[in-house]
Amino acid sequence: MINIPIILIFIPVVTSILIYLFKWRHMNLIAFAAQLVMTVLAIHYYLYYRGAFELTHIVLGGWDARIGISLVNDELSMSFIFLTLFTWWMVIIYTYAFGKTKHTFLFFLFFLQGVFLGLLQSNDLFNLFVFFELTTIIVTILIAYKKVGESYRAAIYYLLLNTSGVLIFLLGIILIYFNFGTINMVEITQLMHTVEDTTLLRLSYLFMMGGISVKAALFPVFTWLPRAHGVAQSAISALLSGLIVKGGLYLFFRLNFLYEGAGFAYSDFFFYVGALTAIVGVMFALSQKDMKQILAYHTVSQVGIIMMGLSSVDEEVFFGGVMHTFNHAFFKSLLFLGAGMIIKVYRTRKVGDIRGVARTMPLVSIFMIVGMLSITGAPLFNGFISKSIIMYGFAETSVRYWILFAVNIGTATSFVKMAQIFFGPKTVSYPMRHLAQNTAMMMLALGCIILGNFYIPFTTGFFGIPFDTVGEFHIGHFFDYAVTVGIAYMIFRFIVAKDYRPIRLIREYQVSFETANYVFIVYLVALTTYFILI
Amino acid sequence: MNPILTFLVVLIGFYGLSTSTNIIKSVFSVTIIESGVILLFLNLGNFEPGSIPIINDETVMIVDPLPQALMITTIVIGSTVTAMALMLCIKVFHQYGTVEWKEILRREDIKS
Amino acid sequence: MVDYLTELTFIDYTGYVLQILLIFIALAIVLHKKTGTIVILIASFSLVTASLYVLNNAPDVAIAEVAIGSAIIPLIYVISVSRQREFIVLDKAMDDFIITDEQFTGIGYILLKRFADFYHLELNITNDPMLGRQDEARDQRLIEDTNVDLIVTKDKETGDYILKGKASSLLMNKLEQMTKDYEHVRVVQFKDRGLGE
Amino acid sequence: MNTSASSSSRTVVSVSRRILLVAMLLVLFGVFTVSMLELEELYNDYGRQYFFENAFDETGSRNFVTSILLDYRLFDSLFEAGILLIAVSGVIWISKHDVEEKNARFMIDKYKTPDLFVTFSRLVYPLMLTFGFYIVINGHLSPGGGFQGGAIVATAILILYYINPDKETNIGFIVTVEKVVYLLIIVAASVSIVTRGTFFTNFFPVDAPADLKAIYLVLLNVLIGFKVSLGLWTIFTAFLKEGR
Repeated sequence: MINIPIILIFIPVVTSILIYLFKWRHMNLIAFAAQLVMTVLAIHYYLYYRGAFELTHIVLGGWDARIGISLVNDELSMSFIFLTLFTWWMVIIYTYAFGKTKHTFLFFLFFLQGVFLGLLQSNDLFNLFVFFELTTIIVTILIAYKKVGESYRAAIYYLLLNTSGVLIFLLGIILIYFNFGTINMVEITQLMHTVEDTTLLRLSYLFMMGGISVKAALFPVFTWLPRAHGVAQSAISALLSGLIVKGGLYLFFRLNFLYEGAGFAYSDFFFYVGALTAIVGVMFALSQKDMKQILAYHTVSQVGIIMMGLSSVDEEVFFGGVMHTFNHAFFKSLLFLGAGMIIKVYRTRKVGDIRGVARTMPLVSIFMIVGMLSITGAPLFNGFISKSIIMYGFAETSVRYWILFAVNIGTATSFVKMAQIFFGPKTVSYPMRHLAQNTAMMMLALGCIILGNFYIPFTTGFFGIPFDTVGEFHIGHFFDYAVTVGIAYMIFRFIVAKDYRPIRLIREYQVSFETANYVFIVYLVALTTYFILI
Repeated sequence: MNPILTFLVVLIGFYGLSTSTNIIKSVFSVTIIESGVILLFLNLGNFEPGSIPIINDETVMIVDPLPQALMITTIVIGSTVTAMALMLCIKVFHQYGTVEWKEILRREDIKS
Repeated sequence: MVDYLTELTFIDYTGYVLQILLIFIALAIVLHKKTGTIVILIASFSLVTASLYVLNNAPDVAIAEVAIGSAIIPLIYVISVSRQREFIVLDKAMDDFIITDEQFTGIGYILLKRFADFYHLELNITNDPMLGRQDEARDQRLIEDTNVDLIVTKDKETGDYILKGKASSLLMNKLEQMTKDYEHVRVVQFKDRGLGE
Repeated sequence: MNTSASSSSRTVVSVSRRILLVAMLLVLFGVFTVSMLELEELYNDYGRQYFFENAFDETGSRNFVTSILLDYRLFDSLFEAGILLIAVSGVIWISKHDVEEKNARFMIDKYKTPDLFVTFSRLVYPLMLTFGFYIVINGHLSPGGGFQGGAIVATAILILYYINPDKETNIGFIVTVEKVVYLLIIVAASVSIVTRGTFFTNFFPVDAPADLKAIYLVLLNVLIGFKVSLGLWTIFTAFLKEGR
């Protein structure tokens, strides 16, 4: 019973190796069986320990907690575990036909699941580093899986930039270790307030935050994300955008819990970083023409919105940010999977060349519309709930409110642009034989709608806050949404569609690798200036 | 064996990373950063006097063994990262005919 | 200050000297332009770090560094650097275009040699008797999937020699400019296979 | 005229960029130096004291690095071996292609290793293998262990390629063995759930004599050494055969 977290980590690892060793035709059924077992175990564990999560601190090997490696779970990590399991369900259902023959693909995919589950539960800083680096390497392989020139380039860019980020994270661990004599996070949290002179702690904090920012694709160092997510297969893009990026955000708040006692965590600095991320992401998304690039840049902007929530001291806003990570996982996976289907049928990725999707692929277009309504924050869909929670937390007239409002309008504009693909006559034929893909997308679409309407059991179960004031059915919300879409349409019609020179310049602007690293150092110095010198 | 001097090595690695125009030099720089971080950890583990962490009957005090164990892990991780990066680098060369970051960007722009 | 200096042991001095050496090697690696030299430097960098690990009372880490960092990693570097100077040509024409009288004296060889010397590449010519078929689709797959940079074939009707390569490669562009003056040589560039979904 | 002006302005930009970069790195350096001065007061050696007092009694290894790698933090080591496993499969996946070119001959590869070098390698090769095995097996008594010894054994195998460049290696078989060995490592590490009720530690009880515990340490070191040497062997074989 107490060892379920370890079993959860090792089931996918062992399964993946078995899949690799025995290349039978129906080997992917084992993947489904393993996934089922894991889901059952996770639910069992959650029900058993609900309300008593202080019991879940297990030290492997039974050693002194300050010496051995330990795993720990709380409501937040459990909720992320369920999200992980769900996302992997969707991906393996979506790639059912593909996975039948591609055993290497399933091997990497399943190993990644074990590693990610470990990342969520680990309570040891160095262990986090190992899992971090392992995710980086597996994701690199998955990005380069198609073995086309662009995918190689995106993969090496991703690998090197993230490795330098992770090494900076390791520097932070070093300083922490010599400060406390341990790297167990629970122990450090208790010891944190005893430190009087905090310069060294601040230094370790900023090193860790710098490393995590690369992983989480925050403003100046997000440049790896659009390429990597645009180039990968759609199922992989869905996984990366929906979940793996959230690994960095998850660690962001885990580490802020860690440093809470020292008194400088949850800083306004990260609110502004988040705001910049959101605005820049939307600007780039507006200028793009490639469908998957648009979606990838929206991941950047949504990460910014999540960050605006997570950096808040206010509990409601914070949990709004956490909830937005969930909702984003649902609708962004849905959009990427749908985009993959459309691109496969139309054989082009340019939004301008795709027309008549509603006639050609009615089912897929319904799912895509659900995803678009969610991401733009339409009432009754899940994006609306979390965005409203974050928005209500900010005072109605403050700058923060208007930043979020502007980002929302930008998002809406970009999806008005993308909605063009539905109109027009039927141009290509489409055989209706994609049961597995449609099932996965239908589950995600249902998830969007269910989380948008009946979210209260979910929020009370995991966060302990019902948020029942937000979702009250109110005609004003529809009015607000209509106004947003109206403004968005005007912007699209009169600015974006004209494709002015600045927009073209933004689209053609490419950040080369050395500039990305340069910017990373600028970011580190900015962090230093904020946290130490001032 | 001064941690401050070692940190300089890390910074030199970052200088290389943000000025190198070619993929293979970026990989070199990552290797330098990694070695610097490892050496820094060991420097700090050796901060207070002690002997090597292999005891016999006369051992009075040892240096901290934990950093050493962690750094062996880091060396293995770093070598795998290098291997992956170099393999990708060979592939990129045969695709684009060059390993300069900027040239590769330009080739992609022409293509699209 | 003087007291501090006299307190230092021999090992401490060695450590400082090695550290300063390490900084210089690192600077040399970062500032140097030639990758071939850097590989040698990185091996010595790794050896110096290994000796510093020993001085830091960490023999285990030093063994790991010597075995991995200064034997296997430099070897991989050497291989990948040498692969980056290589221009792989698959000769399918199999006539005197490249090889005349068992020697590299054909006109095509001279052209390619000039090209390779100009870009500091090393020419690596291979041929395969089993691949006599002149199949366009197969050539494209070869170019896409393998590391072959150039395939030389012969057009049976006109007698032209066709050089086939990747459109995305910078070298193919240069080669095309270079072969403009030759009459019986054409360059064909295959477009990349698209990214797909 | 115009072009020279623009190129000179570009050099000015790039030089000022570098100066700014150096300045920023110096800021980081200064901050680090200042905060390092604090470390002397803060330095906490709880871990060091703990290991010195308990590590030999608890794990039976005289080499504390081994006792940490194979006992206290075995979970890390498992994933450290896992990262190698992934890298091996990844490198092979990236380098392999479906097109069969078995008869292709490369003119440039037909060089010959100097005879002196071959003779020398023949002498060194068994010595290195022995040294590698020694390091693996004595990992709990002297410096070394599975990872280091495995790497040395892999280097010894690498010398074989110099002796005989045309040596054929069946990569698929090696990778399969490697995966099986990794499974064995996981199994050996988790036997302790039966004997001691907790995952990833020695399967002999804590109060067992050190010689008995050494069986577990040697077993795990040998398995890890085997796995690491196979993994590194595959990686450089993939590099040597890349595109061939």
